[in-house]
Amino acid sequence: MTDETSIGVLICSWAGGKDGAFDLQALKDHAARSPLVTFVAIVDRICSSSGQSEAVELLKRHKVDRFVVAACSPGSKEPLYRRISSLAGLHPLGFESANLREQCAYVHDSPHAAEKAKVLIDMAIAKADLWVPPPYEDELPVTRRAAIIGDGLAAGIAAYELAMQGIDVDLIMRSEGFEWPADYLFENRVAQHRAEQTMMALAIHPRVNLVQAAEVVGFDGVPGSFGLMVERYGDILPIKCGAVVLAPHLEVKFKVLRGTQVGALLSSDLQDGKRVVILPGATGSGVGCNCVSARAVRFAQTVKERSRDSQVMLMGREMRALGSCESIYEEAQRQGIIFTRIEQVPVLEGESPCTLKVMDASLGELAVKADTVVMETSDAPQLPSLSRLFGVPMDQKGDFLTLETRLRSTETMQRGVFACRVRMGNMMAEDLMLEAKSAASFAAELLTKGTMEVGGAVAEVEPEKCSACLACVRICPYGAPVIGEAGKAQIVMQKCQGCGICVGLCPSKAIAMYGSSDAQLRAQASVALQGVR
Amino acid sequence: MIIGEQKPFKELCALLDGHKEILVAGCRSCVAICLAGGEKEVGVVAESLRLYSDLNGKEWRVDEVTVERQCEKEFVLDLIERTKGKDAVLSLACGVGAQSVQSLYPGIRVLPGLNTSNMGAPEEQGVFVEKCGGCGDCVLHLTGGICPIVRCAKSLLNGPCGGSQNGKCEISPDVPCAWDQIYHSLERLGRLDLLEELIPPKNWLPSRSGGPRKIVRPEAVLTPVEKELRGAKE
Amino acid sequence: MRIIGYICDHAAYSAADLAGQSGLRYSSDVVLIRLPCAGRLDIIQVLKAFRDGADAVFVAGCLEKNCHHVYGNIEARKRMEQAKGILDAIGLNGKRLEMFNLASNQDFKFKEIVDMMVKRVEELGRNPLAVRA
Amino acid sequence: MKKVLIIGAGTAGLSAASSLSERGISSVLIERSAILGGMATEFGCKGIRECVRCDACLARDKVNEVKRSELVERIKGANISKLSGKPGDYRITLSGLSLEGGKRQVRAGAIICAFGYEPFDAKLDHRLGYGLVGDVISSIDVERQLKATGRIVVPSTGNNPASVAFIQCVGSRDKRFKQELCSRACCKSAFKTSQFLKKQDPETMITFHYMDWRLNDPRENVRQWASGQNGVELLRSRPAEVFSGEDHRPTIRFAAEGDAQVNEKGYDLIVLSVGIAPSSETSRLAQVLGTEVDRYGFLRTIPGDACVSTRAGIFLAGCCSGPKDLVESAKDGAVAAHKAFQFLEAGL
Repeated sequence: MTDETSIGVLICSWAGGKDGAFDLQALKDHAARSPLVTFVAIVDRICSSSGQSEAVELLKRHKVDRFVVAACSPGSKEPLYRRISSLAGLHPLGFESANLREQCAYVHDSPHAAEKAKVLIDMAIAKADLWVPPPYEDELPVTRRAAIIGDGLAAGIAAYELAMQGIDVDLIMRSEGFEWPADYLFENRVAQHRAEQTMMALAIHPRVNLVQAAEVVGFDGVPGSFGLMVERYGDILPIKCGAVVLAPHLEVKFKVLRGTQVGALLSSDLQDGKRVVILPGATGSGVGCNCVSARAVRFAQTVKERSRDSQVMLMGREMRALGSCESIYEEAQRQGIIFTRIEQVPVLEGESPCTLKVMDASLGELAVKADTVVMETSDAPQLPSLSRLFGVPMDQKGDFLTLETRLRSTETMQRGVFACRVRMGNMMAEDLMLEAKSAASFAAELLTKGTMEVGGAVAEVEPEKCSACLACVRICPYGAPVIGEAGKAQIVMQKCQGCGICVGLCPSKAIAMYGSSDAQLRAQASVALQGVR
Repeated sequence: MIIGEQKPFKELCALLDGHKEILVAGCRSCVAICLAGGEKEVGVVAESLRLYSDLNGKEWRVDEVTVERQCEKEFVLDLIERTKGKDAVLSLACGVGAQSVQSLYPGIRVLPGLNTSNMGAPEEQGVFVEKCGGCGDCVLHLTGGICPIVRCAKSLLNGPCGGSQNGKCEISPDVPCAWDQIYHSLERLGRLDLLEELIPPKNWLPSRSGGPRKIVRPEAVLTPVEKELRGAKE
Repeated sequence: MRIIGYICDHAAYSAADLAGQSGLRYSSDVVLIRLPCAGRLDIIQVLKAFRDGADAVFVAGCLEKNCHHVYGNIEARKRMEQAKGILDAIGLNGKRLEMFNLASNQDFKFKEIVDMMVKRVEELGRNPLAVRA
Repeated sequence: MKKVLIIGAGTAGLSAASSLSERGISSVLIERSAILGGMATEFGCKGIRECVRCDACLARDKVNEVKRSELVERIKGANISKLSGKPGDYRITLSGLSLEGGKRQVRAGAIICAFGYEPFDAKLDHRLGYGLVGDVISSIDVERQLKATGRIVVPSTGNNPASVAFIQCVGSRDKRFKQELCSRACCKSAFKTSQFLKKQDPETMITFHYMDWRLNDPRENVRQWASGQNGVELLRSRPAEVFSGEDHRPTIRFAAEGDAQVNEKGYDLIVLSVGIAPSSETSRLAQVLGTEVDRYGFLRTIPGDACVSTRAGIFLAGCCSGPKDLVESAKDGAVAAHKAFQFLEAGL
């Protein structure tokens, strides 16, 4: 025991479950025998409001500087314990919990549960004794401004959503103007109209600052207050923001392999090239297999509608039309668009008109005559450079890798940086818009709150022990450790998410962790194993 | 940096047989970086030894320490308290470190915990590759910055042998042919002409064949007068 | 018998909580220690637990590719593989240490893990250091 | 009135609640059943050591997240019976046995509907033998088995199946049952379930009777996976009938693509991948809330304005507005929360 520490122990009256798996009084007497403990009390239902005030009152009265709460799982009750700690004037993280319900009363039979409860409470006391107050900022101010990077619809929608929530937005585009939604293929035509209106409203929205013909060349700062360097006509423009949304433009193109240009294909007086074949992109479309996408169907429909006597054929292995896109597929069939299921990439012979040698799934080998052959391609050219600059890795198919494990699929490993994945669902404009809204929504959560929680269970380098071996820099999923000016590693607290991977790895044992220090983990195991050897 | 790797645990136990008071000594420099002898490895080895001793009734008392650089006298001298009463030091530093401990504590047996392997660099986290042979007669200026002495299995100085296949060395498909790399490096530099410069038979005298190597930098060495003025340190 | 289970704060802790809420029963010889992520653990802690007489140690993290901290669980597995090798070399069976991956909704699997470790200790016998005492 | 009422504590509703609470907005989460988590609480993890991204566990993670929040009031065993007031200040009457006196009034500025879906009742398609032929089970039954035991077995024997057939699009893309849409989640679920089966026992033979592969995540590829496995067969076919064969095993009668023959083949286990059907509550709730139902029987969203209903101040998340998988539902929940927040803050 260090001289200054004084520990209070609060046992919830319901800690033993409703049936009371163990005698709380006996547990109290046991805890009170510990020389580390200043007081022990049984609190009537600590999660009730009267229980909370009683707990606060007890902690204040006994002037302890930390406490152990023996109750139900901290998994759901931790915020409550934090509040009790704060209200008692202690460090908000100045407690340890003993999970006496889920890890004891509910899972062990009575006599065993009573013994186990003592062990759990002793472990928590031992851990609390070694607790070191961590650096912690509950409400670190966040720059209430967002930077959206990208040219297309996704960037526009994300900017609009944030602006409408009263957040100032810098929309940083490479191009001189928008890529208008007309370039996109929508599932629903009303939706297209609305998107066009949104993009027009965006251009004159007072909260939106358009930075056109600009390229982001630098990214620094820490989560909460980022700095962007934007190059524009040879000048460098600094931009400050609290959140970044990466929304690169997804270019969808129908590349002409044979015959008429796409523009002519979409004009109403298509003279030649009336037999049109649309092929799925073998690569670059992002589709795992050679699927006919809903986008290609929409394109086929446009061709068919402009020139009714044309013969439009879509070739592919599967017809990929998720959810409500099914209706587009049906509509296209009604319009007389032909779908051919092919097993392999067709062989093109001759110029326009040409012959496609295909292997039809049911009919076997076929030769299809066509005047025009186009192939669907899609590409997000800005994505790789954004990935490098912002440290948001890419997956194998060239999309952003996000934190899917947390059901917040547009959050990235970089706190405060949100990314729209360009190839989701049907990959129609609507999917892109939903992705953009989701990213905007998470950015808005951070910026509306205006503050972020920093510190707590974070890692910290002891510089005199550090060998600057770079192990932590290389392993951290969040890019938190850097080699500082002194040539030693240091951990950017705003980026640290407290996983402790670097702590377990550091070959020089130079990284310590608040809340789960080596000494604390050791003490817990020692208490658990007391008397075993 | 110097690359080393730990001896198998069984060998460590055999080395320590017959000793009682043991100090496991690590180094925060090269061997920490190559994950062989830093404070964490010292902890792992020391704890493993204690566990082994407890299980086998060896009654070893194992202490542990890690110094900044075991090859430097000043740092090693800091161990004076920690070595008191010890009958063995298990050095997890490179051979240089182990020797400097032995020279400063001549009464204690210093046992090598590592096999010192080579001079190299981390290729990625956890992978260390030999890069320099320490031949004492460097030709990197002629070979596009790639050492033919260690990176060519035969240490050839004037082009590849017949075993170079598709850029790989015949000893293993995982080993790139150094001369293939040299060619491409010079190509990138626009200095393929350097390949025409014949590297004469190498003078191996500065290498190991001339006995232990010693490099003296007169401008850095303290003169006898300076030494006298600083007073005797040892 | 005493078994230490180091469990990550995400899938494993959540599965353990769910096991409690579902009323699954397991041996009270198992004591759980909460880690922020399985990747926090290092070998020294495990070795020290065995030296204190633990009969078995297990580590439970999220499923691979579903780690809350991206790949902390994979780091943990690598370290535990190394530790198993050390235990074998020492003469304390490496099977006394095991790494598991589970999902937060797998309460039954959590119980299975615990039961399996208990059974393993029954098969291997107790830690010789514990018995000697 | 800066409070949001959320109907349904499934993935979408929980996600909306947690997103609102991050913004400091309090919400009342109404759940008809006794537990939080919705349908996904019945889904089992399909990974062994490695995650296959079936996302079943994520609903539980969301439950934990919401339980931690002090801004979310959770009311279980209750439903909406009446709505009055106006956008920005709705008054909602809740009824349910768990409530004192069986009733309760709640005021909320906005409402998020997230009451989910119902799995298509496979009994309706008599020819597929659900409930009539032994060892024919639905994908939901498989999920429940997995959740409870961590295994998939043949119900009649309790053993690992040596052969399994998946029949896809049961109650999806099918006008006969007014289920015209693609259900979006069943290709994914069948693919992940088969990955589990192959890990459970690499000898298991798997056959898919499918129409088109439609995985939500375009990065995934069933064909590639199948070609790397032994005994995985992809048959483009819509089976005509499932009956009990002479060996008492469930047997499928089908014609496959490129093959004019009618075939019959028996399996140890047949899994019907059932689609996402509108909740039976949809029309009642639409009436109570004054929102519209679309021609597929789901609540109507404004085109191009995801999560926005036809009535001001009422937002939609998850499968109540159309088929979605778990990740999409969660995304929807966050967007609905965002929209509700905009509405409350700026009156949009």
